[in-house]
Amino acid sequence: MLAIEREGLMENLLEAQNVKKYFPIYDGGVLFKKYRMLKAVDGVSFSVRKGECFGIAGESGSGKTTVAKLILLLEKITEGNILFEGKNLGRLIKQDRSWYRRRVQTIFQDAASSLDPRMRILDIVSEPMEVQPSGTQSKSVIRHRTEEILHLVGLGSATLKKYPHELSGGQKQRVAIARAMILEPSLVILDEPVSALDVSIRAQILNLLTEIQEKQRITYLLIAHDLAMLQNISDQIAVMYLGKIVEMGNTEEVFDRPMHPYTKALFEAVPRPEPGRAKEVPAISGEIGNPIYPPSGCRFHPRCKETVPECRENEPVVRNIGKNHQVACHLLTRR
Amino acid sequence: QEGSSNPLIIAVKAEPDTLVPTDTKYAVTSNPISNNIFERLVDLSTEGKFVPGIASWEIMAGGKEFLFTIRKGVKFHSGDPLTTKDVEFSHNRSWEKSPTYKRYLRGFDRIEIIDDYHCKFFFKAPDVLFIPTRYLQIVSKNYFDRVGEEEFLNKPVGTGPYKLAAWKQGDYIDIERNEEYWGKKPQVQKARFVFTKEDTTRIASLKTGEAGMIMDTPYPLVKDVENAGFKTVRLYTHPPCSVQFHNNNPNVPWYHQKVRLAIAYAIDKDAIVNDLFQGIPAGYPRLAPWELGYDPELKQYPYDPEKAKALLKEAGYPRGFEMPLYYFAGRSYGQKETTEAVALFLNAVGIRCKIQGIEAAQMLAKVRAWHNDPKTEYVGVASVPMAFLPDPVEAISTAYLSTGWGTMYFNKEHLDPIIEEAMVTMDDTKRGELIKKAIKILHEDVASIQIWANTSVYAMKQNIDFTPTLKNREALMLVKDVIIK
Amino acid sequence: MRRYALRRTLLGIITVVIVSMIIFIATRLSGDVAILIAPPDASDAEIQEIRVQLGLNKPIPYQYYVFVRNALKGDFGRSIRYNRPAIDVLLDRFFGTVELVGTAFIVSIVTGVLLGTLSATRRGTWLDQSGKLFALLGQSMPGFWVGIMLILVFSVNLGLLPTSGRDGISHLLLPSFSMAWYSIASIMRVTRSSMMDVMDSEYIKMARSKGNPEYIVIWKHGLKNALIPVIALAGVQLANLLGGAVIIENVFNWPGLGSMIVDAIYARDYPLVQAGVFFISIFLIALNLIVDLLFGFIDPRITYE
Amino acid sequence: MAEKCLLSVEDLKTYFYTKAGVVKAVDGVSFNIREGEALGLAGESGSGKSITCLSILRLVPQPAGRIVSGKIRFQGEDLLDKDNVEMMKLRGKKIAMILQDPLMSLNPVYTIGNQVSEAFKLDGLKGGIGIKQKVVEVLSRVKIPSAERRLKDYPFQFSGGMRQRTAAAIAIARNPSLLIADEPTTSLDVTIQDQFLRLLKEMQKQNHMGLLLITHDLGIVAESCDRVAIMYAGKIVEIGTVRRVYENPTHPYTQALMKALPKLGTRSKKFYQIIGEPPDLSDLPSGCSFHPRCPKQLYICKEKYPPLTPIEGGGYASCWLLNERV
Amino acid sequence: MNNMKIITRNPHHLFSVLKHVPVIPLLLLLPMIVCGIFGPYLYLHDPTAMKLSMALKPPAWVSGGDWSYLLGTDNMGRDLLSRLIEGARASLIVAFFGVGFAGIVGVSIGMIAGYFEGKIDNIIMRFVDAQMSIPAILLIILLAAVLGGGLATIILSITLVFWTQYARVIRGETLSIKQRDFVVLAKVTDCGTFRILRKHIFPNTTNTIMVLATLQLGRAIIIEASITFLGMGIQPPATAWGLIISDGRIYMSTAWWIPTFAGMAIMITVLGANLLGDWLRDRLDPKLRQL
Ligand SMILES: Nc1ncnc2c1ncn2[C@@H]1O[C@H](COP(=O)(O)OP(=O)(O)OP(=O)(O)O)[C@@H](O)[C@H]1O
Ligand SMILES: Nc1ncnc2c1ncn2[C@@H]1O[C@H](COP(=O)(O)OP(=O)(O)OP(=O)(O)O)[C@@H](O)[C@H]1O
Ligand SMILES: [Mg+2]
Ligand SMILES: [Mg+2]
Repeated sequence: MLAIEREGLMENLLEAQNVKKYFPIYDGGVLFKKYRMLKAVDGVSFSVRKGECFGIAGESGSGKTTVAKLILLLEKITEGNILFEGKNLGRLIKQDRSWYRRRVQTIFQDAASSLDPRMRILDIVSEPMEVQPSGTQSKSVIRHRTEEILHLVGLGSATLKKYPHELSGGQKQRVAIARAMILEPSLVILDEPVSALDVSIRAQILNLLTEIQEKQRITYLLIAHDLAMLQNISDQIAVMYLGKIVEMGNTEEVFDRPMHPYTKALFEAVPRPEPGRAKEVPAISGEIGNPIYPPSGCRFHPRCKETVPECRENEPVVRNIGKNHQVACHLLTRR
Repeated sequence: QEGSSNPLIIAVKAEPDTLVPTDTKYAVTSNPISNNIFERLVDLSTEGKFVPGIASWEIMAGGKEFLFTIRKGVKFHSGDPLTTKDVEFSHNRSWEKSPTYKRYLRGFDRIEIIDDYHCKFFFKAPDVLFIPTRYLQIVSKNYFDRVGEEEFLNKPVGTGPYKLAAWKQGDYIDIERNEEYWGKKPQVQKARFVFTKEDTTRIASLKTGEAGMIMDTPYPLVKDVENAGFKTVRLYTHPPCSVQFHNNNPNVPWYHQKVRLAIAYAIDKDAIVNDLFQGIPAGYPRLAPWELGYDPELKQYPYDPEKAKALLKEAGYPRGFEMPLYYFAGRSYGQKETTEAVALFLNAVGIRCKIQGIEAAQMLAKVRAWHNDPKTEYVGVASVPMAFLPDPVEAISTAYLSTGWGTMYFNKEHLDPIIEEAMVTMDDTKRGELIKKAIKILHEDVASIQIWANTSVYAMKQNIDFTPTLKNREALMLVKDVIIK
Repeated sequence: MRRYALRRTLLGIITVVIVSMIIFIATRLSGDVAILIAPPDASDAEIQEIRVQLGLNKPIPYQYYVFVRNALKGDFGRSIRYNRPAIDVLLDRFFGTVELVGTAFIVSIVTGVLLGTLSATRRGTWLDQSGKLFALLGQSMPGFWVGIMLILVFSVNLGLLPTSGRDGISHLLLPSFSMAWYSIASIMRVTRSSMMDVMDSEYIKMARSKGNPEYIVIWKHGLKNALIPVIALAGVQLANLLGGAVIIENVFNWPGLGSMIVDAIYARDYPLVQAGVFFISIFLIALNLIVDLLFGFIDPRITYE
Repeated sequence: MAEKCLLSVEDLKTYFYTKAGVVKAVDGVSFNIREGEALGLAGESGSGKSITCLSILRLVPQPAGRIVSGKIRFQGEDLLDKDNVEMMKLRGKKIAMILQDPLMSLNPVYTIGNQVSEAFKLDGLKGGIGIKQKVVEVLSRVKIPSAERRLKDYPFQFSGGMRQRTAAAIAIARNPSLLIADEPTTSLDVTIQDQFLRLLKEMQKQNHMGLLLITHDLGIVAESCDRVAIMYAGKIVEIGTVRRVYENPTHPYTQALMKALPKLGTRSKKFYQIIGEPPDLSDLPSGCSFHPRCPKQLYICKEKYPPLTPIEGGGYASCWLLNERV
Repeated sequence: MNNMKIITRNPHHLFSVLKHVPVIPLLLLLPMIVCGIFGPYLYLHDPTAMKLSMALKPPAWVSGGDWSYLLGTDNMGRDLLSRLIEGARASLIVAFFGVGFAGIVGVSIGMIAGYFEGKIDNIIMRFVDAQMSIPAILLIILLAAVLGGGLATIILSITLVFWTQYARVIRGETLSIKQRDFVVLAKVTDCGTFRILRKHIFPNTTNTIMVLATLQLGRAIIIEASITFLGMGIQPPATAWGLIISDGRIYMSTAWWIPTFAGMAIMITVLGANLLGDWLRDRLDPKLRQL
C-alpha cells in the first residue's frame, strides 16, 4: 500500500524488457540431434520497484520459475534485457556478477532440498558470507552475523550445530530465509515459499517474510499459485499464461476488476472456504497448452469462453487500462 | 582279449597346439598324443637303445653321412605308402617350421634321395646328435599334395599304430587303432585324451572313474591316489630342477665359487625331495645312471648348514647377503614350492632371498636381455634342459657352452673345448669320458645346484597295465604299450 | 522406439571400437611372442625374423589398421599357437562358453528373480531369511573354491555328478551352478529390494484398492516395475559370468573361450587373445544392446525422448 | 437425512510399530458416512488422514502397521472381521479409492487401456471388444478427449489432469458405493482442480456414492462436502456440517485454522498464526495433543484427553472448554 | 506432504549412523582387520618358518594334530594359522588400496562427467561402457600379463577395473544432486564450481561411496583370489588367501584344511564386508538398496 502512494518517488529496481527464454528440446536425429524450441518465456516485460512485493501468478508450466531463473542468472536469456539498478544483466562482467549475486537472493519452495543435508546450519547460513571475494571476514565475525540473522528468523543459537534433517519443515524454511537474508540483499525472489508447508506453519513464515521486508526494506518477487496469499501480500501482480503476461497491475486493482478472461477464470476456480457459495458454470475448460507448439494468436484462445475471430489470428498487445493496470486481450479493444 | 569298444580315457594336462609333428611349437604337449599317430625315423627300445622302426640306418664317413633304408610296405593312414619323398618332405617342413629342429641339425648340409627307399643325410661335421635326438618325424607328402595345407593340419595322418579319429577343440582327442599297422597290433582299440589342466580335477576324474588313466599326477597326491586304490607308475624324465646362477657379473657374491658352494651345502635337497615331494622325484646329482657319461662317484653336496656358514665367512660374507631368487611362474607343479623351500634354507644361513615369480613370456625376455649384460643379478630356480634328450651333449652344449642359450654359466677356458670336442666325437666311450669331464667341472665349480629331477607319475585303474620305460622319454604316452585286463 | 534402437546401436558400435583399441594395445604391451616361440638360443636376427613373419615389426597403429581391415572381413588373423585361423579356434570353443554361461545366466535370472520376489513379498518369514542367507553366502565365496568344493562333495565323495568335460546336462550342473551362485545372489538381492520399493509405491496401493488378487498385484503390477533395475544388473552379471567362466572352465575342464583366452595370454598368442576378448566383448555389447531395447519394452518412458 | 448409514468407523486405532517407537497414526477415530453423502477429512500433514482411509480398505502398510482396535462397519458388516479374499472382492467393487499423486498412482509400465480394463476383468468379463467399449465409455465419462485413440498410451503420455481423471475412471468403473479420495487434487493446478472436483461431485451424484474426501485445503471441503471432520494428531477434534464448522468453529484448533487461512478478497500483510509445530505421533504431548499450541489451554488440558462433546448446531468437538461450558 | 516420505528420504549422516554398531559384520571383519594390521604380533610361528618334517599336520583337534599348530600346517610345514593371519594383510591391502584408488579415480571422474555433462561426459561414459564390456577378470589377466604379477599389479588392475562402477554410480548421483535446490542456491550465492563439487556434491555422495566401497571390498578380495588362483596374481614369498588356496588346492583330499580354512577366511571376510555394506546402505540411504 505504501508503495502505491509513493509511486512517483520510487525507482525501478528491476526491469524486464521483452524477455524470452527458449529451451532446445531434443527432437530426433541419431547422429546429429535435431531440436525444437520450447518457449518457456516468450516476451515478458515488467518492472519491479524498490521495496515493493511483486507477485507472479499462473498455472504450472506458465514460465514463472523460468523468469526467476533468468533473473538469478541460472539460465541465459534468449532475447530481451533484464536491468537491475539500470545495469543490463546480459552484460555483467565478472566483478559485477558477484556484486549482483550479493544483491539478489532467492528462497525456493522445498526447504528440505534447498539445504545441503551434509552441512550444519551454521555453514549453510554463513556460506554466502564465506564465498565473498572482498576480504574474507574472520570466523568470529561470520559466526556472530549468523547468530544474529538466525535470531531474526526466530531460531536460537542451538540450531547452529544442527543438521537440516534435525529440523522441522518450518524451521528449515526459516533457515533458508536466514541464508537468503544474511548479505542484506536488495531483491529476494520467493518461488512458492510456503506451498510445501502445512497450513498452520504457512502463516508463521509469511509473517516472518513481511516482517523482514518491512525492517530491511527489501524488494520481493513472489511467485505463487495461491491467489489468496498473493492478494494479501503483493503490491503488484502479474498473471502469466504460457510464457506470457496476460494481465498485470496493482494487486487491488487486478483483483477487484480482473479484465482478462483467464484471470477471471483463475479467480473463479480457487476454492474458497465459504460454504454454500454458489459457483458458476465451470470456470475454465481444457488444460494449459504445450509450450513447444503454442496456440496461434492469443495463447489462451482454445480455453477461452469469449473468443472472437481475432483471437485465433493475432497476438493481443498489452494495453494500459487505468493508471496501473495492463491487459493483453482482444476483447478490450473491441469494447 | 581284444580291447573293449569303450575308449580308454587318458587325462592329460594340456591340449597340443597341433598334432603334426613337423609343425609343433610345444612338443611337450603334442608328443603324448602325436607319437601314437606319427613315427620317427629312429625308434627306441625299452632300454633306451636306438633301434630300427620304419627305417634302419647306417652311419658313414665318421658321422658325417647317414644312410636310411625305409621299411617297405609301411602305409600312412591315408593309404599313401611311405617313401623317401616323405622323409625329404618332412625334413624340409620341419626345417622351415621348427626353429628347434633347425638348431638340432646345426651341421646339416643336404639330403640326397637315392631311390624310394633309400636316402642319405649329409653333415658338414660329424653329428653325434642326429640319431639320438630322433627329432625327425615323418608326415606324408602325397597326402599334403592331395589335400592341401588346411586339411593336412586338421586331419593329420601318420604311419603310427593309431590314427586320429576326432579332435574336439579344448575337450578331447580320439584316436583309434590303425588296423593296417606294420608292426605289432596294439591291444587297445580306442583311446581318448582329455585335457584337464586343473590338477585337482584331473585326479578327481580318475577317482570318479571318468578317466582310466591320468598323466602328471602331482607328487603330493601320489600317495592319495594309491590309497584310493589306483595304480601308479613313474617315468624318470629329466629336466632337473636346479638353482642356477648368472656368473657374468663379478660384483655379486655368487660370482665366487665359495659362495655357490656354500649355497649348495645350505640346501637340504633330500628334505625337499622326501618331505616336500614325498620322495617321488629322483634326486640325481647330475646325470641319470643310464646316461652316457654317468659318474657313480659324483655325489650331491650334502646338507651342512654349518659348513655353508663357514664357507660364507671365508668368502667374506659372515653376515650373509641379499639375493634375488627368480622362478618361472606358471602352472607346472613344483617350481614354486622348490623356490620357497630353497629360500627358507638359504635364509637360515643368512642369505636373504627375494623371491620373484615371473611369468614365462616375461622371464624369457629378461633372460635374453641378461645374456650378455655384466650387471645382471640373477639367481633362479629353473629347469635347464639337462639330459632331457638321449645324449647329454645336447643339454650341456645348449646350457653351458658360452654361445649357448640365455646361459648363466660361462667357462670359456676349460669347459668350452671339452664340450666342443664331445660334439664331434662319434665314439660313445670317448664321448662318455668327455661328458664325465665336463660334468665334473660343472659340479666342482657349482655351476648349478641340482635339486630334483622331473618324474612323471601315471596313475591308472587297477585293470590297466602300462609301464613307462626309457622309450617313453619324449613320447611320454604310447597307447600301444597299454594292456587292459 | 526405432530411433532409440538406432541410437543405442550407434553407441554400441562406438563401444566396440574403443574395446578393440583397448584390447589391441594391451596385447601388444603384454610381451613379445617371438621370444616365447623362438628356441632359447635363437639369435636376435632369428627373433626379428619371427616378428616379421607375424607382422609384429610394423608400428602399432599400422598393425591396428591391418587388424581392423581384416576383422571387418571376418578375418582375425591366424592363431600363432594353433596355426589355424583364430576365428576357427574360437568358434570351436565359443559354443561351449555359450552353453555354460547361457545356462548359468538363465538359471541366475530365473532363480534370482523368483527367490527375490518371494523373499520380498514374504518379508521376515523363514523363506525370506534363508533366501537372504543363500544370497549372502553366494556373494562371499570365490567361484573357483565353490567349484573345487562341489567336485569334492558331489563327484568324489558322493559320486553323483561328473567332474569335468562337456557332455550333456550332468556335466553342466556343477560348473554352471558354481558360476551362477554369485549372480543368483546379486539378482536376488536386487530383485528383493527393488520389489520392496515397488510394493511400497502408490500404484501398488492403487492396484490393491482396485480389488486385484495378490498374485496379480505382485506378478503383474509389481514385478514388471521391479525388473527395471534387475535388467540393468543383468548386463553386469553377464559380464561377471563371462569373467567367471575364465576360471570355472579351468576348474571343470570345460572347453570354452575363457580357458582358451587364458592359455592364449600365457602363450602371447595375440591374434587369438584379440579375437577371443573381442568376441566376448561384442557378445556382451550385443546382449547389452538387447537389454537396452528390452528396457524400452518394459519401461515405455525410456524410448520416449 | 433419512439416508442409511453407509460406513461407520468406531474408535479406530491404527499404530505403526517402528524401531523408534509406536506411532499412533490413527488413535481412536470415529465417524460415519451416509449413502450419497460427502464427508471431508481435513487436517495437517501427518495427522493420520491417509492411514485412516487405508485402514478402511485394510491396506495399512505391512508389516509395521496394524489396526489395533475399533470397528469399521460397511453396509452393516464389520470389515475387520472379513478375511483377505472377502476384502479383495470388496475393494474396487464396493469401496474404491483415488490417491493423491496422479503420476504415481498409475502403473507406469502398463497402458491406460490395460489398467482401466483390469477393473472390468475383475468383474468376470473376458477380454475383447466388450471390455474395450466399456473402457472407452468410462474414460469418456471422466471427459478424456478421444478416449478410444488413447487407450494404447502410457500414463506418462497423459497430462496430470488426465491421469487423475483416469484414476477416477478406474475408481468409478464398477460403480462402488463408497469412494475414498485421498488428496486427489494436491498436485493439480487450480483450474484443473476445479474441473476435477466438479467431475467428482457429478459422479457422486450420478452413482449416489458416499464420498470420503481427504484434503488439507479447507476451501475444497467447503465446496465439495456436506460434512467435515478435522483431524489433529491421529484424532478427530471436531466434526459437523460444513456450514456449522466454518461459520461457527468450536475447537480452538479449528478456529485457528479458519483464521490462519489467507482469504481472497482481503488484504492484510499480517496473518493469524498458530504457534509451535505439529506434534510427533510417536511422542505425543500428554492430555490434549493440541494443548501446547492452544491459546486457550486449561490445566486439565495437560492431563486428560477431552471427550467428544456434542455441539449445538450439530456435530461434535473434543475440547475441555466445551465441557466446562456444559 | 507425506511425513513418512520425508523421513525415509532424509539421508542419514555418516557420523550419526556410525554411532550405532553393526555387531555381526564387525564380529566377522574385526578379527581379519586386526590380523591384517597386527599380524606380526599375533602369530605363534613365523609364517615363513618351514619345517619340512612337520609338513601337512592336521588341525589340532584331528588325530595326529598338534596343539601348537592350531589349524595344522601346510605342505612346507608352515603353521597354517600364522599364514592365514599373514595372508589377511595381502588380501586387505589389495582390497583397501584397490578399492580406495578406484574410488578416488572413479569418484572424481564420475563427478566431473555428471557435473559438466556434454562432451566430456559422453567421452568418459563411452570409455566406461567399453571397459565394462570386457569382463573384469579377463581385463585383469591381460593387465597382469602386461605388468607382471604381484601385489602392486593387482592393486593397479583392481583400480583400473573398479573405477568404472564408481564413475557410473557417482555420475548418476551427481546428475541428480546437481538438480537439487541447494546446489542451485550455491550457484546463486556465487560459489565457484570447485567449491560446489567439493562442498556440496562430494559430501552428498559419501554415503553412496561408502556403501559401494564396502560392497566392492568383498569383490576385490574375490577377484584377487581368483587371479592368484590362475597363477597371475600374488607370488610368494608374499602370502595371500588366494595363494594358499591356489597352492593348497591339490591337497583338497589329503590335507583338506589348507584350502578349506583359506576359503573360509575369504568367505568370512567377504561376508563381513558385504554385511557391513548392507548395513550401511540400509542405514544411510535405503534408496541405495539397488547397488
Ligand atoms: N531446463 C529446462 N529445459 C527444458 N524445458 C524447461 C526447462 N525448465 C523449464 N522448462 C519448461 O518451461 C516451461 C515453464 O517452466 P517453469 O518451471 O518456468 O514453469 P512454472 O510456471 O514455474 O511452473 P510451476 O508452477 O509448476 O513451478 C515448462 O513447460 C517447463 O517444462
Ligand atoms: N509405514 C509407516 N511406518 C511408520 N509410520 C508411518 C507409516 N506410514 C505413516 N506413518 C505415520 O503415520 C502418521 C499418519 O500418516 P498419514 O499418511 O495418515 O498422514 P496424512 O494425514 O495423510 O498426511 P498427509 O497430509 O501428509 O498425507 C504420520 O505421522 C506418519 O509418520
Ligand atoms: Mg515453478
Ligand atoms: Mg496422506
